[in-house]
Amino acid sequence: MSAIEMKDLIVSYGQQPAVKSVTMDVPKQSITAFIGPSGCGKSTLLRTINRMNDSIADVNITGSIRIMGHEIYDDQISVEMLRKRVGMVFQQPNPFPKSIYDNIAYGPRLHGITKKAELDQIVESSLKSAVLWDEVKDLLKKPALQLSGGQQQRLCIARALAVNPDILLMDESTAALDPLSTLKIEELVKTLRHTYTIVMVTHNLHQAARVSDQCGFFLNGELVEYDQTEKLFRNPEDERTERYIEGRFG
Amino acid sequence: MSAIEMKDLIVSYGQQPAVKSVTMDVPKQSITAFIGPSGCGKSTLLRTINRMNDSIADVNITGSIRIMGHEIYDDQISVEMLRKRVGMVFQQPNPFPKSIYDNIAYGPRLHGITKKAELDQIVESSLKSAVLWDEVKDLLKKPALQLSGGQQQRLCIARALAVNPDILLMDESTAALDPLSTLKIEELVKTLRHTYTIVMVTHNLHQAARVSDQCGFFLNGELVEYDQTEKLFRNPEDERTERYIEGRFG
Amino acid sequence: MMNKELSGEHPFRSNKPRSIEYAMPVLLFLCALVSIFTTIGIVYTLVTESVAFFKEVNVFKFLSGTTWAPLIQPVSFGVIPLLFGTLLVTLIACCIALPVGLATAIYLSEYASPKVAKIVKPVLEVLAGVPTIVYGYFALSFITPVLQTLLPGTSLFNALSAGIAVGIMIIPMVSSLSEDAMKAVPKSLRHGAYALGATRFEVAIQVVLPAALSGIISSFVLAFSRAIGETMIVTVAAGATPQLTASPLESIQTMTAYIVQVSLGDTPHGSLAYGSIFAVGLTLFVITLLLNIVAAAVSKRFREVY
Amino acid sequence: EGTESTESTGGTNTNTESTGTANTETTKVEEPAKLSGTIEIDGSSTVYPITEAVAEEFGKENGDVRVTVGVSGTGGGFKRFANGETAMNNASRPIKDEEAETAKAQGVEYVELEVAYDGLSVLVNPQNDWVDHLTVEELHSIFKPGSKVTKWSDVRSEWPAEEIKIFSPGADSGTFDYFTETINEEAQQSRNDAQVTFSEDDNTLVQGIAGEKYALGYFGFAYYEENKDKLKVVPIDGGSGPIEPTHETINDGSYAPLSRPLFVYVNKEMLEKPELKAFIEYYLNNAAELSEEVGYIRLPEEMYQENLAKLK
Amino acid sequence: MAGMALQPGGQPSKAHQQVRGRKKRDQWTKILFLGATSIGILALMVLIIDILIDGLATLRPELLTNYPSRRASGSGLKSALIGTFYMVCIMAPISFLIGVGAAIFMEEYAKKNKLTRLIQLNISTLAGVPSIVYGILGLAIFVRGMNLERSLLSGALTMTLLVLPVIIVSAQEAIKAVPSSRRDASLALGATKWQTVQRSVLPSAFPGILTGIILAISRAIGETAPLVMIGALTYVAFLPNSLLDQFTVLPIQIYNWISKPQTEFHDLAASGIIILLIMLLSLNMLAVVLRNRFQKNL
Ligand SMILES: Nc1ncnc2c1ncn2[C@@H]1O[C@H](COP(=O)(O)OP(=O)(O)OP(=O)(O)O)[C@@H](O)[C@H]1O
Ligand SMILES: Nc1ncnc2c1ncn2[C@@H]1O[C@H](COP(=O)(O)OP(=O)(O)OP(=O)(O)O)[C@@H](O)[C@H]1O
Ligand SMILES: [Mg+2]
Ligand SMILES: [Mg+2]
Ligand SMILES: O=P([O-])([O-])[O-]
Repeated sequence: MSAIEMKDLIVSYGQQPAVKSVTMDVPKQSITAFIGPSGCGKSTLLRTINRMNDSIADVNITGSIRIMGHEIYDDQISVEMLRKRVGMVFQQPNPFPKSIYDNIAYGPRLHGITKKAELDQIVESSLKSAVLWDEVKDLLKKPALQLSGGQQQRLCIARALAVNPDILLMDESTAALDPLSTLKIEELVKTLRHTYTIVMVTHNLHQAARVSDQCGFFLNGELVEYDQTEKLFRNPEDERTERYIEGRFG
Repeated sequence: MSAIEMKDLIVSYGQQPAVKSVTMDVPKQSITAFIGPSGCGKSTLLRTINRMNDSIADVNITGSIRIMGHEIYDDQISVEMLRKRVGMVFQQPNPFPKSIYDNIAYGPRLHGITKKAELDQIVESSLKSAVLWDEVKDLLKKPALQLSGGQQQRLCIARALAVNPDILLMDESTAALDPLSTLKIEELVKTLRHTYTIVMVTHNLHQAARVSDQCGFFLNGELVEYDQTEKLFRNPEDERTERYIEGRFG
Repeated sequence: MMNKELSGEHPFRSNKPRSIEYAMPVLLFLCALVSIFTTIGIVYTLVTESVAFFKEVNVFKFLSGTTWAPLIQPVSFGVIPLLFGTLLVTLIACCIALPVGLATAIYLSEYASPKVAKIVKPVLEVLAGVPTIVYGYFALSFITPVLQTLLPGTSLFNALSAGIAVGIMIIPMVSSLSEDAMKAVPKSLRHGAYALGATRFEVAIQVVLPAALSGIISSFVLAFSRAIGETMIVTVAAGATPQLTASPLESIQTMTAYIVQVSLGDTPHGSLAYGSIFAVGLTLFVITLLLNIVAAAVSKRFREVY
Repeated sequence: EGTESTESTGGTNTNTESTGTANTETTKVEEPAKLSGTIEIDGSSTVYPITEAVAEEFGKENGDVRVTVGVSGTGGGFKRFANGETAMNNASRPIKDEEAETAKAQGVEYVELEVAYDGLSVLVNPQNDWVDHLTVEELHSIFKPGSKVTKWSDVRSEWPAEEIKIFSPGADSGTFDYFTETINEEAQQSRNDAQVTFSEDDNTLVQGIAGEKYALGYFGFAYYEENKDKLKVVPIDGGSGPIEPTHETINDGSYAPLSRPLFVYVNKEMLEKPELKAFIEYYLNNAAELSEEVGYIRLPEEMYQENLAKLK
Repeated sequence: MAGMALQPGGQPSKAHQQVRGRKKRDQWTKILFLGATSIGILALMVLIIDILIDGLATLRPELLTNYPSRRASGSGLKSALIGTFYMVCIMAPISFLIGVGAAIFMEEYAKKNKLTRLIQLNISTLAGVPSIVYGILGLAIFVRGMNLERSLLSGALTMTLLVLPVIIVSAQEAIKAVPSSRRDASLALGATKWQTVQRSVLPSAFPGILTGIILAISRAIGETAPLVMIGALTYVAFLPNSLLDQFTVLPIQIYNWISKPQTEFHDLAASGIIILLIMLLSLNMLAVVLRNRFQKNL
């Protein structure tokens, strides 16, 4: 069973379709990248996976999207449970204006964990997974907003890991960072692949090429091509993919 | 005579130096790129060239910076005249909430041009130089904010050109744009090189490599290496430059 | 092209003198000074007029006395009953406006669709624009009779009715300003919490509220000082009986109502009773001043940088 | 001339047109020139409605004369009057010595003119079927400072043992002044406890007494007249038997001691100005009619004549 | 991972129960918040209906064209309406100039030092000072000190001081909301500081500033207490034709009617309130329209 299976998925804002009949399977424990020009629907599709689109008034979704075999746009589904299992990291680092510790503990607390020892343990292991522990282990009470941009983004990743998700969605999570921080996050993501299923949106074709196992190229809401990353970049089948990749590499 | 000559230029915020003893000459009618990791002082140096740093309270500048042979941090200098000659385009497109026409005419009007015919002519020629004329020539009364991001940025370039500057400073002016718009701007910049001296800051090494004639690599406020772009990317002299370029190209 | 202006004069030197650049800051500064002069004017007026009053009435007795009867023989100038009446009405008003206003703000900013919020917010703001005199008669002719049926024994004039009316009036101050503060909390923070599986309530209470706390406190303070300073509602609906009473169902008098009473009444100017309105006004002013200073400190302490 | 005009107004009662005609004549004969200027009046809220009515009627004939009538209270008004700021002051009591002295010091000379009567009415709730009248002594026992009367039965033992709810005009009103002076011998001597509700607004006193079975209160006759159906008036025995306040009993002085004269004070020096002189004459010629119209009681006719004579 | 049960089928797990509890709380609080919101709206509706019931019958066009009279049937608001209008006409430009000037100074020119912090604290304090205190100030300064008497000018100046902090604060907010990138754009084109303020900052902030002014005006229109203090509770049956003439305004005339003994006047007062409310509602609506336009521009 794939981690995520989409079938004829159409997502529209009002009458305007932003994602047009996408069918794709995302395998477990791997990194999948979505690429494509701005406005092609990458973010929309990503937000559909953990139903972050729900809060937008007139969004319409048809088709099927199954996670671990379960239809997620089912009335019976608890969105909160879904999001606990499908974590998300955003473009801009968005730590809460609380301490580092409270940022990480926020999710576990939501989901009913209150014991100090247990929380301590979660905070430590999440920060370690996000390769941030060594930098902040003595500053856990420090406001998260005092960290640098790159550190904040890793904190947000740690925060997402703290609720123990199966899938991690990342929407251009390095776009706001400098190259060195970007590199760090890329390395982190590569190590996370062994435990999590990761879906990332990126503008940066180099990044997609460097990091992902498989890659989907979107254009105007359509999934033009979806293949092993090697294959897609070396030898794209669709002419539009080829042109996009070349235009970008200059 | 070079367009810009800096000598032992030090720029500090309070006690904290952001640019450390930079000496460099920027030749006329060419594109010069500043690259380097975030926080290395690229923007600071760029803003020093048209004295946009003046409004920051505790900025300290020592050393010499001459434009067209004139010391610009001289008491006798009129900042307004300086900025008229040294235009600037920013990271985020920042059109005024006025019509396209009024955006372009803003600068000429500041400097005392009020005749309709003259303004019309300036608007047209600036928009043409910025390769935007064909797209907007029938919409000059339209609010500039209704243009797309890429168009807005070209509008900002046209606006800067309208006051007829000698030098154009661009601080990551494509960072907020999608790849296709970025490409358009890069092409525009290449055509502008024949008439203007262009200094651009960019995060995107590909862009620097594609577009610039000479390139300066900054690290922690120091100008590590400054050379022909070809040379700098192919065969950097400094080890740090090499590492940065390689890390980035991955 | 490059050489176009280099021939003669210095290219960066402007020959137009720009006196307006020097004149404007000065002019604008004078505008800003008007507010300082206003304060000086208020303090000067209140203090000089009060000094005459305090020559005859001991300041300590004024501040600690529990009988306020400046117009009824034997006269007595103990400001406590007026203070008490003011605080009672303010407290009742805040008990209504703070929770209702804050809950409204949460609803508008976190639950309501933008369309609904766009309509509801200005509608609520009308409440703050209704002339206070209208509220006064609304309290007297509508709220009080309702209270009298619900709570037999309610006096015609009572602190509760006036307090409720004041409370209604200041609801939009709390709701609008708090909503602004909550709206200013970046969406990304909310998304962060939603993505962790938080419900809307949890996002509102745990993420948005703390981040907007400084703005919310400011709105509370503004509402509170409005309630303290409210005049016409209490003049009309709370009565003119300065007394220390445990029951909000009885008639009281507030500081502001007293000032209006005297300025509309029969007291000869220059008399001791007339001077007392300045002493009361000064007390009122000092209270709002202290309130603002405390609030500035508190809200600074809670200011989140995000 | 003046008498004639009063008579003609009186004859046709409140017919404005007739009043108008009568006065156009007056103006024609006395002042061929068109009057203009400003007349500033201030003072008592009690007298205000009469002066307002006069100003309104006068204004119809003399559109260029700008009359303003403020409400600063008798005392507030006298302060300005004594400084020579106003031409005329409405007063619900005679000028006090201090005020007179200030006026003298400022060189302001004035004429005092009585314009109408106000009867302070004592009222209870219509459901009150026990009170047939109250004596001045009984009122004193109820209203005196530190009064021990808490229940109706404390006044007369056969009355119900229910707490009296007292409604009194605010301590800053001329009505309160007059009532306390008359009933408690000294102005502003009054009981002041939780049983008394004070209000500056007589309408709210009406509401209070109308809504409370065991209420007792007092206020100006005009407010009683307008709310006769909601209130029950109490005849007062001032020594010569219980008398109910009516136009007749107040006018002939038999409703005592709770009826009081209302005054206007006029700055003598300013009387030189023709517009003020015309206004005051108009006032005295029409006060009888207009004061009744706004709820007060006219003076005996000869008193207006005496007042007119004072102006000469 | 295989056991990821998103649907509550079969045995509900502990985690599911926990989530269900939280959801229920979410539902309840939503109702609570909605309830709170409706309290305000309900109160407004009751207030308006209450007034309409009393005042609709006597709401006639003559109300706008007649001067006040001792007879309810012929009494009107002409002098009060015009007085209010004149007062606003004097107050609005003065407070606009001073208020916006002060806001520009604070936001664009003031250096961050003790004096400006003091001015800022002072402005926010003044915004909370009771209006009756402004009445006392107006009485002492304008009526007595400057010998302006109870004139239109005294009233308008008193109101100016009263609304000034409101205007300054809202203008400051509007100016603050102008993205600094617009200032940069203008400066980079060679504009001077004042040119930038005048041509770039102010046009962007203008709708916000105007909203503040309109709300301040609507506050001034409804204020009674400070005018009572300066002695504007007056019968005025003419239109002021100079700044130093006496005047009356709507709420004062309403207050006057309410305190009359005759019940017809009380209904008339309700009609006056309806007119006042219509004015305020139109002003508020105007402010809303401007605010929406403003937000679109940012
Ligand atoms: N909330 C919304 N309401 C209406 N339309 C929207 C909304 N969000 C996005 N869209 C539209 O849907 C389309 C897809 O947007 P989306 O954000 O998914 O693109 P994207 O590929 O992520 O672009 P980018 O690379 O710029 O982030 C765009 O045309 C966008 O304008
Ligand atoms: N206004 C300021 N006050 C104080 N320090 C500043 C200010 N602006 C920048 N700095 C500091 O000066 C240094 C250089 O900043 P600068 O913005 O020039 O870097 P940059 O190379 O442009 O970085 P980036 O690529 O992120 O834009 C940084 O350490 C920064 O924190
Ligand atoms: Mg996106
Ligand atoms: Mg930079
Ligand atoms: O206003 P009065 O003096 O008559 O109470």
